[in-house]
Amino acid sequence: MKIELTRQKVHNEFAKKVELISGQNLFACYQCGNCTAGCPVAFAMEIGPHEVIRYTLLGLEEETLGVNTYWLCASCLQCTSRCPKGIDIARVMDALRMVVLRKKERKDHIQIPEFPEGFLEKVPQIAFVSGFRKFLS
Amino acid sequence: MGDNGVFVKRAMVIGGGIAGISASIDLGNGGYEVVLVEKLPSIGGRMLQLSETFPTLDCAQCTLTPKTVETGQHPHIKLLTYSEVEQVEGKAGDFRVKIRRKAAYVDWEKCNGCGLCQQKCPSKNPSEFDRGMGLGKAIYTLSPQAVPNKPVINPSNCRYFKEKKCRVCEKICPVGAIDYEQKDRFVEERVGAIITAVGFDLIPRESFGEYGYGEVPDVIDGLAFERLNSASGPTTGEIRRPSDSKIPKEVVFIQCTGSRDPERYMPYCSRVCCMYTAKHARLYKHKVHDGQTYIFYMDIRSTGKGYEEFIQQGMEEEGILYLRGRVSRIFRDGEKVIVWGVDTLTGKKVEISADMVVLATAIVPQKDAKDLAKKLGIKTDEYGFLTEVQRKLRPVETDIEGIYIAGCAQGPKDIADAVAHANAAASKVQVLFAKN
Amino acid sequence: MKRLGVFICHCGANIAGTVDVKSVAEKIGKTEDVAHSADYIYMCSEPGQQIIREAIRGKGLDGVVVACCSPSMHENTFRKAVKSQGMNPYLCEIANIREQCSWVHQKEKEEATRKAEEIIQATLEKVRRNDSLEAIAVAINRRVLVVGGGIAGITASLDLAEGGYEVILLEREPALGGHMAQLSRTFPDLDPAFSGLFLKASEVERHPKIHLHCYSELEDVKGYVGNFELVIRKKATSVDRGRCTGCGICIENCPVEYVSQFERGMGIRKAIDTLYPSSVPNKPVIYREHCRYFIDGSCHRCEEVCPEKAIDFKQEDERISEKVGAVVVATGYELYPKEQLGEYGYGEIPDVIDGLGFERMLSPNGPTKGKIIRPSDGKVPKEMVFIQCVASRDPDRYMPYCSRICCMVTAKHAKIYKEQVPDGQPYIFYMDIRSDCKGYEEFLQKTIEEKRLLYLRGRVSRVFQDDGRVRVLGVDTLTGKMVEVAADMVVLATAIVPSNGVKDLAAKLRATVDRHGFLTEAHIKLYPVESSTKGIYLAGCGQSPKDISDTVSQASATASKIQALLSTDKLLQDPLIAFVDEEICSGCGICVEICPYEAREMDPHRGISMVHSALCQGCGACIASCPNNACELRNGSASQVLRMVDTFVS
Amino acid sequence: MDYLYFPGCTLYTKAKNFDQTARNCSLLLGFELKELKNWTCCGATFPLATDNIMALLPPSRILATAREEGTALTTLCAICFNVIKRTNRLIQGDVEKRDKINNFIEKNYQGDLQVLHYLEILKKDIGFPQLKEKVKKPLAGLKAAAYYGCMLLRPFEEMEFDDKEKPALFEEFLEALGAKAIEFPYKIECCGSFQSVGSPDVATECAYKILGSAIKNGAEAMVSTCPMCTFNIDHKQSDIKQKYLDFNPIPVFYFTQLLGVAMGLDYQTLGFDQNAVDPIPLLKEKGLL
Repeated sequence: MKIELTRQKVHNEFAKKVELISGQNLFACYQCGNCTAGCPVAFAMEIGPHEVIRYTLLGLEEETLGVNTYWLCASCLQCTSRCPKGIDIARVMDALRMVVLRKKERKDHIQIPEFPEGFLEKVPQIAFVSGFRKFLS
Repeated sequence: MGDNGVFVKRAMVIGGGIAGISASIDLGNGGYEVVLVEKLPSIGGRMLQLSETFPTLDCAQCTLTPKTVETGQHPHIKLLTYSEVEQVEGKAGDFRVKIRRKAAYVDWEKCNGCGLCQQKCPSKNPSEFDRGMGLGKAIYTLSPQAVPNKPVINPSNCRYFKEKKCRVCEKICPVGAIDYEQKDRFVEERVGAIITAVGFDLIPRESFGEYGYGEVPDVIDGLAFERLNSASGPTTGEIRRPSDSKIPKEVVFIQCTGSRDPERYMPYCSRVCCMYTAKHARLYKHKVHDGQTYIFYMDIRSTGKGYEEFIQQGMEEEGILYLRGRVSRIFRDGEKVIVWGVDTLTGKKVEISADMVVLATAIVPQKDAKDLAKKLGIKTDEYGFLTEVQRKLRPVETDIEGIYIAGCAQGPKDIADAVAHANAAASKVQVLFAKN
Repeated sequence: MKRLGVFICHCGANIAGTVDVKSVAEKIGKTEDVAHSADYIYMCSEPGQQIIREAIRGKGLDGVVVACCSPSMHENTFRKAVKSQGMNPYLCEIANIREQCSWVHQKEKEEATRKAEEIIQATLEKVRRNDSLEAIAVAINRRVLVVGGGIAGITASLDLAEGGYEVILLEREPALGGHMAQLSRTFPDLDPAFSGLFLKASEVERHPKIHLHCYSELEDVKGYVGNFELVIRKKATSVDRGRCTGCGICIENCPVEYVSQFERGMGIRKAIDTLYPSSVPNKPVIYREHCRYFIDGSCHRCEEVCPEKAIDFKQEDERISEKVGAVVVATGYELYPKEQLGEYGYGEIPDVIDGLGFERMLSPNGPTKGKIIRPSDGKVPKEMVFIQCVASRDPDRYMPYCSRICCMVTAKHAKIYKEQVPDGQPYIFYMDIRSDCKGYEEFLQKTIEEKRLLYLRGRVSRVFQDDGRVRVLGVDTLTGKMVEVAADMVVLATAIVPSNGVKDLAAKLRATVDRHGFLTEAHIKLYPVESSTKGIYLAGCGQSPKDISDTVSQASATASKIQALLSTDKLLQDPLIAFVDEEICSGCGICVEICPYEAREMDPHRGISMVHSALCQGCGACIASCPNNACELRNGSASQVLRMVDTFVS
Repeated sequence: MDYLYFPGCTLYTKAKNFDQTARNCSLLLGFELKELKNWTCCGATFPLATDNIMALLPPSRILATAREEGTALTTLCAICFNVIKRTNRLIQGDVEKRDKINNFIEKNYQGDLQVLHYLEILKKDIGFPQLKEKVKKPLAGLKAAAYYGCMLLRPFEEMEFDDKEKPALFEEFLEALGAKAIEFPYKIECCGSFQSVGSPDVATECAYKILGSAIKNGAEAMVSTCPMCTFNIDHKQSDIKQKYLDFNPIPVFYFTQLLGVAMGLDYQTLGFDQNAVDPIPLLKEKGLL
């Protein structure tokens, strides 16, 4: 519930990595919440996209990576098209996925063996190719 | 210098809104002759369209009418309404300005403003003055107490001009003032200084795709709400929604529509919307006690005298719900208008099925501001606001001696600042005349 | 018997919505001396006035009652209309049937209609006994007093002087500039504040038409618009300003040093010193409370070293009297004292300074020559906290209003800080960012993005010293997290309050102030620069907090109003003033003391009280106090009033 | 005029009917879809991470090989169109990445290939009025809701396909076929895309909102241009039915299937067997089969 801020915390590694991978300047975000307002899957998210950006900016790595927000993002770019400050929030969500997937533990977000019966035959390859790119390390 | 090198101590004010009026009255009281050029048929500008003004909620008509009447009757002020500046030549002390007096198709000398033609005119079209909230006649004056109280015919709405039928106004006019053959006339005025107070416009709500491109009838802009709320407006002050004129019980107000949006619309803040939206919400609550108002905002900007207290009073006493966040989308769903917003303070996505939505759209310069500036030879910024020579210490002067700017033509500001700004311009003119 | 006309206004639905105007007009029309009775939707509009003008010409009326809104709205509109037909304007009276009838009785329509009729009948009673009066022409003095030598006073004085009027500029401090002289750079373009100010101030110093009185205050004011009599107290500077060349030798040699208020407690001044380095005028002043000569007579150093022999310890305060036609009040502002802010350390934490303190630190001629250091140990602060809305927007503890400029000042401070200390981190605790003027929002967003300023939306509850650092307990409402910063330095954006002494200055000028001490304007929207007292004009932060460009606009606006006022040689005043019935007056003199405008005088030869027609404002105090009713108000005599009352009660 | 054509892997298998109907309709409309000689999968998502050059290689290879065979390449699937067009834009704009890609795939592609969607050909080259004349069986009375999804429209500056808030191309196409195009607000919202692999129930929710909104506005059928969206809003209707009992499914067509019906293609080529919700009863009811 409480955080201590120092300039190292503000210029933390986590935020820098996310900014590098996504190519976005998180300081430009003035927390207007337009992205959360327009996100079609926000209803299922523990915290909204604008809060994820805020948490990242403040260097709260565990809390940011602990939520399902960036795993639920379907890269539909509705947020990016409406951001008044021109931040590409979809890229930030992708960057967060990359941060987790590129970690040493190489932990995948989905386990293929756990797919239900007949799932592989039913679902088109597009879903697998894009899904595996987004969820497998 | 005039013909014989004399410095012409006569001023021209372009734009008859509250800024133009204030500057003209000051110059008139200072003993100088003023030519006030106004594009619309009568003076008063945007303030004419307002119902009440913040923060005192006194009615705009009552505070404006004494000023317009004073301007109309002022011995030193010559009114050239329904006219536009065509061409400007010369320099300080000797500007020759060519003015186009648009054809009103009514002979203003004969007309005594009895208003019969306006009653009898059969044509009904959405009136631009009422922002489409009500229907206006083809022959019209902007308001019953217009100054000058002379009607004009709008050819694009008039049945005679469109289908060569009707001519009711000509038949009914007791003094035979209607003249369909009237052409634009050109006059030239010789003046020593010019104050440009051409005011502002609003970004049309049709430019917002995410809010329905202006096709959702119950999504209106701030000025339209003013017309709904105005006693002399189309609904005589009752808040009724345009689609089915029912009284809305859930009204959503959205701030920063098109403002503070560098990526897609205007990057600047339009400065007055926080205040007039709070005013709208309070006036709505005064009229619809069981209604609920929501205001989506990012930062509330109430910096003038008594403004912050006005906002806090609105929140506390009238139960206006301020939600900090932008609205991403508005669409119509049967009777209701669905609003997808957010409250960033709770981080929750907020969906409201409202009856009516009022957009506080961005203030932009008048469409013809840029080429008027070209005619005068003064600079504008990329949006078309006139550029002052020094932001801090010389806010009303331009880099051409003798040409000054006043009011929202320089940048969005409220009535109090526009009046002070206009008076400052009048002071510079009086100084210029006194020195020569 | 007079031929009277009655004109009733619908005022759209405001009156006609409640009062049955047609029936009232008809009933009034039957009164025998009412020759004409009419109604119209907007009597104040052009066609409305046309009806009145034609009725006067057509029916030869010699008295008019207009039943409409409050007289303060359109009384002189209708009096002008009546005058244009040759009728004496004071034979036209207003019956207020809107504010005093239709608006307050919206639910009782019949009674409201009857009451409207009675109000009109009462006003007719008054008009029947009104006499024709002529406005009083008063000579005008074409000089102007400007109180306050900040950017507002400077701008107003320059405009007026350039417009050809003599200006008397009073400044309480020894030099011009006000708070702008303390600033380093101005937002949003970050040009140096001092250069622009220095240019204007020297223009004022050199201008032939501006009589500059520094280190002086306004002691007393009498009179009315067009004819104010002032007494100015020029405090003794103990330096002969004529001889002094501003060489500064005395300052170097003066042994006494004390903490300077101008430097916000971070710099020192000598007992003899100028307000700030290269001040305008560049003449020093001896501060007697610090000077050893005045304390115990133990030092003459400045007198000894002064090459021009300009030091004059014997100099006394001087009083000058002046006559002016108008007064501009440009008294500026002060910051809410940080010593009264308990939660921010009562001003005892050295590293917690206020906005102007930081400005002094950033100024090249400031105590640290522009270098940002911690006042406690001189180190460069790396953790820098800025707190907005300190004592502003805080209705029940401090000031309820917003001080308007602190958001931009803080953004400017954070930007300059980041330029000077690239590896430092500024945190800005805010509630709403208010960057609404031209170019401000763009400046702010660009600064935040480029300088990577961390804006934390939330207030700071407490600041306290904690092992050499300043612990800041704040919150970020956007993540809902409590936020704690161990800051090296804290800058408070404290509230703007009126400068001290404004309340009694306003009392002298009979101008009104609001409960915070800001001067009240006549109308917030339409007359923002005029005070409710005629002839007094307001400019700058004395009226309400505003930034430099708005202050300059307002200052020029006052200049415009005054140039218009003084352009005519005669000033017309309402003749509705008191007069004395010389047979009854016993010369007791009660009215002389009671008159708030000093408009009554005893005629020594005849022993009767007299009225100064120009001074009297018709307030009626003398009439009420006169023991034998010798005093009456023109067109407002007791008999008229009693007759009006009768129409209501009978 | 013939067009280089990139079918994409799904159009070879699970969306065969989409590919078949397109090829045959083109012939009837007087142009031919010349399939690219050797092509690989387009990568199915445009890499959003700026340092992910690897993911750019498949679409770049397609662009380079297509450029060797012609000046314009057309696709049917919205996702292939998005990935290839955005990669093309990136190569045009970013010289440094272009050189890196070129030296990796050993090609010298300069970004000068035109990437078109099949609908753009129908509108710009054929023209909807001409298309209207060529229609043999107008789909009179068929209330169809056009579903754009995300990849065709966004990001707006790069795709430049149609208006990002209120696109109209699809509706014009349906009107040209004589059908009644149904406007519904969710036509630009996301179908859940690859979440059907990550969090299937969230994708179901998204699909339900889209279908619900279309039905509420009077739609009898949906039209899509992307196998991913079609899977989510067609095949998932059975899951939706289980969760929302009062939901009654509606058929989902590829736009080329409707074109085929209008052009009188035979039943076999229309490939309705691959549609999850059987469209035949509706078509029969409208007298189109």
